[in-house]
Amino acid sequence: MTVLSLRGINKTFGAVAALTDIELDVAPGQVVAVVGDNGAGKSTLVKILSGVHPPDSGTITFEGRSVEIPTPAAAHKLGIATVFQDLALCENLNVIQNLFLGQEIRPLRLNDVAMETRSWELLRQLSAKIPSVRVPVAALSGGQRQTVAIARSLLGDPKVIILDEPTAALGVAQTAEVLNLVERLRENGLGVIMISHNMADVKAVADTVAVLRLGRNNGVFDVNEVSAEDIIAAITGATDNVVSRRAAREPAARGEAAETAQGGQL
Amino acid sequence: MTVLSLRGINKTFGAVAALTDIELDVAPGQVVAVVGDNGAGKSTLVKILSGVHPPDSGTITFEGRSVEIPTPAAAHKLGIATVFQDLALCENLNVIQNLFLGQEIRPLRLNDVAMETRSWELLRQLSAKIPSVRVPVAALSGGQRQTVAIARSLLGDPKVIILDEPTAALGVAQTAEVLNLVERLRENGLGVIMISHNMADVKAVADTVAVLRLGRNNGVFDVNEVSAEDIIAAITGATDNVVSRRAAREPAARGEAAETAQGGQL
Amino acid sequence: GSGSTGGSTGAGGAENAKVAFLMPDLASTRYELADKPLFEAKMKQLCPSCEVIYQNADSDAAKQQQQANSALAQGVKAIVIDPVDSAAAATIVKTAQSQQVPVIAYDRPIPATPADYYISFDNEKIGSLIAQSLVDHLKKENAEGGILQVNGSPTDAAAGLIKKGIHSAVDPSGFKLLAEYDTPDWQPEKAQTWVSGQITQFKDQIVGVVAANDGTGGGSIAAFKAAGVKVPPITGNDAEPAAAQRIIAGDQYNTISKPIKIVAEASANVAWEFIQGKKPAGKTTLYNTPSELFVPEVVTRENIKQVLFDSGIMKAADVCTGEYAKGCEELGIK
Amino acid sequence: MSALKEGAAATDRQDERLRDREGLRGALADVVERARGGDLGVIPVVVGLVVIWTVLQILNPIFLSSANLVNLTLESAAVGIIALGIVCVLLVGQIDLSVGSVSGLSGAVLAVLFVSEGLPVWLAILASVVMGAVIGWVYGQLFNRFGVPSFVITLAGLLAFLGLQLYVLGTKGSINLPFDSGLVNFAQLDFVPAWLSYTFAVVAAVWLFASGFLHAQQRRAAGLSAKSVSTLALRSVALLVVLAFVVWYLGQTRGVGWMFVFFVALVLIMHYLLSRTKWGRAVYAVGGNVEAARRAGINVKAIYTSVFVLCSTFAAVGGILAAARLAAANQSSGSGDVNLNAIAAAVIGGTSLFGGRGTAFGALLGIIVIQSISSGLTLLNLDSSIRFVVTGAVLLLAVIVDSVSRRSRTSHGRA
Amino acid sequence: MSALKEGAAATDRQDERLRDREGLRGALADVVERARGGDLGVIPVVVGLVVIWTVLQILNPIFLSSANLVNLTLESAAVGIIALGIVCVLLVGQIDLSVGSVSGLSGAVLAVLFVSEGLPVWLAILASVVMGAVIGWVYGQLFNRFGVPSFVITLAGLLAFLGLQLYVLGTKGSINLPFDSGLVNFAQLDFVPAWLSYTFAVVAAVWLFASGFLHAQQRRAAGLSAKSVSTLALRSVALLVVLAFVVWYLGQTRGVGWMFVFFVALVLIMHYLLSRTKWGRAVYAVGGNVEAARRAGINVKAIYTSVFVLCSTFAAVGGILAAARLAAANQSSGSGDVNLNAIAAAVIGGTSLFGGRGTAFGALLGIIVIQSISSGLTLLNLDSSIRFVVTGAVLLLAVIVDSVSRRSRTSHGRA
Ligand SMILES: Nc1ncnc2c1ncn2[C@@H]1O[C@H](COP(=O)(O)OP(=O)(O)OP(=O)(O)O)[C@@H](O)[C@H]1O
Ligand SMILES: Nc1ncnc2c1ncn2[C@@H]1O[C@H](COP(=O)(O)OP(=O)(O)OP(=O)(O)O)[C@@H](O)[C@H]1O
Ligand SMILES: [Mg+2]
Ligand SMILES: [Mg+2]
Repeated sequence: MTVLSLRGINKTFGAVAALTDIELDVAPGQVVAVVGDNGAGKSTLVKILSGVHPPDSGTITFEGRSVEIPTPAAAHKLGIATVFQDLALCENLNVIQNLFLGQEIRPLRLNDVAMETRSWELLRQLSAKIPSVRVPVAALSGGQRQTVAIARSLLGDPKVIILDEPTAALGVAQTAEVLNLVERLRENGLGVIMISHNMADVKAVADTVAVLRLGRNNGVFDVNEVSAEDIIAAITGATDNVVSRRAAREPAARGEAAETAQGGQL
Repeated sequence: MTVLSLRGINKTFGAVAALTDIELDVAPGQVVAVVGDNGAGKSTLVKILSGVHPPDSGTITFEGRSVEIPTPAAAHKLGIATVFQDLALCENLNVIQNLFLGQEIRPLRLNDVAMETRSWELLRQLSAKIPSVRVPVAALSGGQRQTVAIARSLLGDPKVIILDEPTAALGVAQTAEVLNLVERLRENGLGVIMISHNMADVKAVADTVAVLRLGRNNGVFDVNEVSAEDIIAAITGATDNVVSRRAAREPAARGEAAETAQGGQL
Repeated sequence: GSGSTGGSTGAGGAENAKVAFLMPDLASTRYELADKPLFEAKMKQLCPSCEVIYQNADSDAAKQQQQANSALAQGVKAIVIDPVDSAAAATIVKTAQSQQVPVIAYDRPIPATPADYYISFDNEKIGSLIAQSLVDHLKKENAEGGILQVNGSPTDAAAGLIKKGIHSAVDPSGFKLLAEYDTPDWQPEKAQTWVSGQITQFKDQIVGVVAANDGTGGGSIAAFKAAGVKVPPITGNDAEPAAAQRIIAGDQYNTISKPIKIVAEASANVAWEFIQGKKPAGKTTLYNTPSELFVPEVVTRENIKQVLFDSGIMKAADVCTGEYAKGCEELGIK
Repeated sequence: MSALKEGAAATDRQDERLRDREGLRGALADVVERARGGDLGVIPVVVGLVVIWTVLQILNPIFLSSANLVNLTLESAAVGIIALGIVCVLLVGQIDLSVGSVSGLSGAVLAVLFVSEGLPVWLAILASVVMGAVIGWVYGQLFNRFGVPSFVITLAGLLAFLGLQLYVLGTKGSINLPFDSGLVNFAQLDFVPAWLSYTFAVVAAVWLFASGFLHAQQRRAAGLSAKSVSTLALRSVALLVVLAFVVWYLGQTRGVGWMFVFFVALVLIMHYLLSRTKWGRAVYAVGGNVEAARRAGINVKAIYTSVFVLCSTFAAVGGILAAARLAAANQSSGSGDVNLNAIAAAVIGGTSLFGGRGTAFGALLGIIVIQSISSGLTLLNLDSSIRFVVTGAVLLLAVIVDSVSRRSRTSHGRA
Repeated sequence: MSALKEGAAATDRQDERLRDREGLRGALADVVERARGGDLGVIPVVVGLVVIWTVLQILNPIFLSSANLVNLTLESAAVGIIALGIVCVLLVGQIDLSVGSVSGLSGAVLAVLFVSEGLPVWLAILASVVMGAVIGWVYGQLFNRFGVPSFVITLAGLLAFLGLQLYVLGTKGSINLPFDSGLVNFAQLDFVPAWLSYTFAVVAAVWLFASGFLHAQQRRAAGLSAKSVSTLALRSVALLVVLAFVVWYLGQTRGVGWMFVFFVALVLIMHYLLSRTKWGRAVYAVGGNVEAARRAGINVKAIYTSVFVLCSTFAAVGGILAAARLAAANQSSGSGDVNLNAIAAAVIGGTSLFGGRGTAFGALLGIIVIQSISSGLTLLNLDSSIRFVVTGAVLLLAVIVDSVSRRSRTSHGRA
């Protein structure tokens, strides 16, 4: 059974067809990686699932029921939590305020102490290196912000978590923590959609890989039955691509890269 | 001889000491990778070099002369081009306008045609997947924006190029192109400072690796004489860290990651 | 109670006394140009050591209240006030009288709470005078058609009185009132725009325009000039130098000259008496207040020389400049 | 009392890049550091205010007299309350140009219902306030439905409600409110008895200490750093001294007006709502980044509507008080510079026109700056032309002092 | 003629997700698509204008008469020029509240120098304009040096220059400009001869075609897609028809006033500066993201200064024309709603108050909307209370039409 499934999703922006006829299925306890080139439409898909944009057409089924997700609030209500690629933080608010935005503890007399305690817990869990949680998010580094955005999605009690390039700005330790986290989420039976450009991360934690290319489905693979080269070929649309050429041209670099892989980040 | 060298750079934000006593040297034709955990102060360093923030103290030597870089315009004039982590694009302007911002062709009667032609050239060179260059940058995907920011730094005739996590949002093909680009820049004798969390990229293109930790220098390594584990140990401050633990815990993932490395992205 | 004025101010406090002179707005230039200097001069003459606190409320009743309060905080011995809002000024009277400071209503009455004295010419009367003068002129010329009426600001109480006066003369005159307009903030530009519109609408039916002051009158004239049609007789009010020039040049039909000197000096006299602890008696009683009323005089091309120049209100040198010199010569103004 | 292990740093103090700041000395060092960093809250406005007061006092020694300051407090209330509403709309990055007209209309409606129609005063007040709320609700609907910029909506409102005000007042033009009515008394003559004023001051200081102490205790129990008892005590003693001095000095003449107390109470309530409730958080979030707020599941439209309603309601309340203070409603009530003064008070008090930054106290301080200038120049007996020039210059001076002390903000990287 | 290989798509048309849009049909489809996407430029304002005109014409058939439209054009010029300056400051995300005062002061200075001092008119004009520029420069310095919000700087300016205006007019209060002076003639009675108006229309159309054609040719030579000749021809024929009709219709009475031509010429110049020069790019960049602009090496302070100078200069020019049109300078020139009208014109013309979005043409359209409402209601002979209400309602209506047609913008993801 799937917790979330999409059929025939279309979305155009002006003259650009960003998504054409997209299908996607996510089961509980499954990690689906969505990969694709820049501008392939991954984030657009995420935005449709989290109620930011309505799709032009297509159906979304959530826990067996066909649903509409007109607003982000509707997505929250269904139990879909999202980490957006652009993070969607309020720069004028501090870390605690951003973490609990929309889900404050004790709405009529905010419980600062409880919120601060919980913030530190979450951030520590993600190995965040944030000196103070009382500074506005505008003063944080890129990776610190991303950590805040990820921590935020863990509040509440979501059924599906969508991570749009969650580790793009993260350091090696934080990336490892996020991958651990994804695995814990899977163990807890949540559906996870993870978008990433990093094949190593994808292969490390995903169960299925869905490839988008120029706004269309370009294959869904079981992660154990596909090599990184095949995925890259599906992404770029050719087995002879700049990645493979670069790999061929630099056997030394290749060897080292392979060695580094054991470092875990890739 | 160095083209750029820093001594004793300090910078505090309020109660946080973001940089303490930083040293760094870049020679022409050399690629220096600056690595460090989230919030280690890498971007702060970049901002100091590109005139965004003045340092609290310390000296900057450029081509043998001691210089001050009070404004970004001064950095441009010296020949320092920067790709910022937050990209610093104007969302209301379109791709061409952003690319040529501040260095338009024919200031009193803009030469649209020349600028558009040159834009397409640059973008093609970076394998960008941008359907139209006449849409505002607000309508681009994260990776598309990053490509625009990188393309912009190639205009003009810089002597030093600083790339702050240039491949964070890029697809596999675009990342490979950027790595190729960095190699070409080195061949042309430019000094390159590249910030990255991706050890594979670092090992693939860098000559030297400078590690920052909590705002302090934590070692400068020749890239051929150091392993990814050592770098990660320097970044996290411990050889036993979440990355190594994760690597140890998942031998399967490790093997696969190593294999994937040949795909080039990592 | 208004009876409380005398006692507390002995003759000893009369020197170095302060008196407040509170004027309502800047829409008309007269307060700053005429009333204030004349009042100050007379006061200086009566009591060289006294100080006049002048304030202009810029058409804001609340600001006038603030000004009165601050005058009281400075310990004035009398307040001369031209209320922005005759009704709202009751508060000022009450506050002042509760601190034993007498209030002299200047130019406009304060009906709700009797002040201690009232000196004025009457705005309603002004409206009816300028309108009547125009109507008489039109009848004499056997003009046929209608009249436009340009009133003052819709948020200005004085403008309301003038409007009422104008109606009292225009309505029974037999000339059709083609249209009327409350000019926001007394702005000449607004008057010009409106009159321009009416010119396209009524074309040559317009035989005269009653404008409530010289500024709006000037705007109306500019509208006719700009439309390239003949300028009909247009009224004004306040006798500004610019209006005098237009009358001399034949562009404006009339304006009205208020005997500001007389009124200002009379009020200075009254204030001085109050300061000395006396209680001056009025010539008449209006609104339960001892009062003194003066009659303004309509100025047209016929009598401008004698009313404005021979009396010394204006100097030929200021008015008969450039293109107006010829007109002055014709009228014998030197 | 503390769950903190001896020697271990509090949870929020463990990053080694943080300089140590404990106890009273730490708190002081913190203030100095924040001053250097340009993060001063309302301190710069206070500095600006002190400068203006000094200048004006030198120019006319009556300025700081008790009688004049009592006037100042009373004159601040009506426009100050309107500015409080403006702070709310500015916080979400919108504007309301119609507060002047709405206040004028509200005064007119009050006068007509109360005086001409003879309704009980509470009913007339209620009707005016409800009318204000309805106007705000309409603004909210127009804004949310059609996406018309609030500048234009409220510009249309400015005109329309000015027209309605004239219409409601009709041929009368001006309506007096009876002097002996409770409302007029409240705005003109009701002063807090001295003993009660001092009680207020003591209660405020005790409350500040008690709440701070409880909060600090909770934080320590949760293993977080907290203000030391001495810091807290110092703070509330300072408050007590300031308040007691103010009460004593104003008490030299008439004392503290109930209307001013009402205004301050509203400021405190708004401060609570903005800083300690979910709604307030949402307001700041919408002003900072409306798309982020929407994605966080906040009902952005409801927030906009609530803020417009609040603003118009405050405008109506301000209009009622203005009418009460003048004991009359007339055609020019609310026109003139009410709009500009209210917006300027908010901006001078540190509220950003771009949204997301500002406090309720800003409205209080801002209006006091503006009324001080206006009252100070009133005392100076200047020609109108000079008065305008000087007003402009002094205003600029006040804000330059403010901005210069905020200045380091950008050079310290906080744009 | 074209470097494009047969069959190959133009460089900018190669992405397979782009729908094909070539030739005339393609251009039309493009417009429809952009309309659906909410990216309409000034079309919504034009629609709003048409709606208002229809309503007003129904209410009073004189409204669209040639004579009234001639008035409309002349009345638009002065405030329209001021609005043009406001567009510039709004584009960088700032505001200028003092344009009214500056225009009043400039009129006063002109009148004093020209009439009272007897200087030649060109010198008096020059002095006023230079004064405007200096004021803007001072604003720029205050803004750049001290970082005071432009709202407050220009509020101070509003007061100070109002005072100066009163001071300059001094004892006179009101100064007549001679009706037979060239300046007053220019503003009141000088109309373009019919033959010259038609020549203008033809030149404009030919120029539109020629420049479009050359540009298209260059693009084709560079391998980029370009508008087809038929599209270009259609566009310039349409322009010709519209212009010729306007000229003909206004020519039924007095024709096209030189003052209006002057205004339109300024709009065209500003359009060129904003859209085709490096400076214009910098203005939009600063308005869109000042930090990004700074990092791109743009001299942000110089841009702010230039924009404030432009705005005050335009305000001074507008003030001169307003004085010329009234043939007098007086104390209330520039007060009242000049500020609000100028800002509203810019906003209605699609300029964002938050910076980075807007065009010079917006000022033209916006002021025509505002003057249409004011002129249309002027003809209706309403009570002033009703007039205010109706003005507000019509203004709202115009802008709702505008906003609704822009509406789809957000739902299509362009915030
Ligand atoms: N709001 C928008 N308006 C117009 N076009 C848009 C908008 N959002 C996205 N697009 C276009 O849709 C396409 C898909 O964008 P999307 O952000 O989904 O890409 P992505 O797969 O997330 O890319 P990346 O890996 O770079 O993040 C892009 O070509 C982009 O230009
Ligand atoms: N403008 C600012 N105001 C206050 N503190 C700041 C500011 N900018 C950065 N900091 C602080 O300085 C420290 C270093 O930030 P910086 O952006 O240099 O990190 P970084 O090494 O680039 O991290 P990342 O890998 O996450 O991009 C962080 O703790 C951050 O909170
Ligand atoms: Mg994306
Ligand atoms: Mg960084």
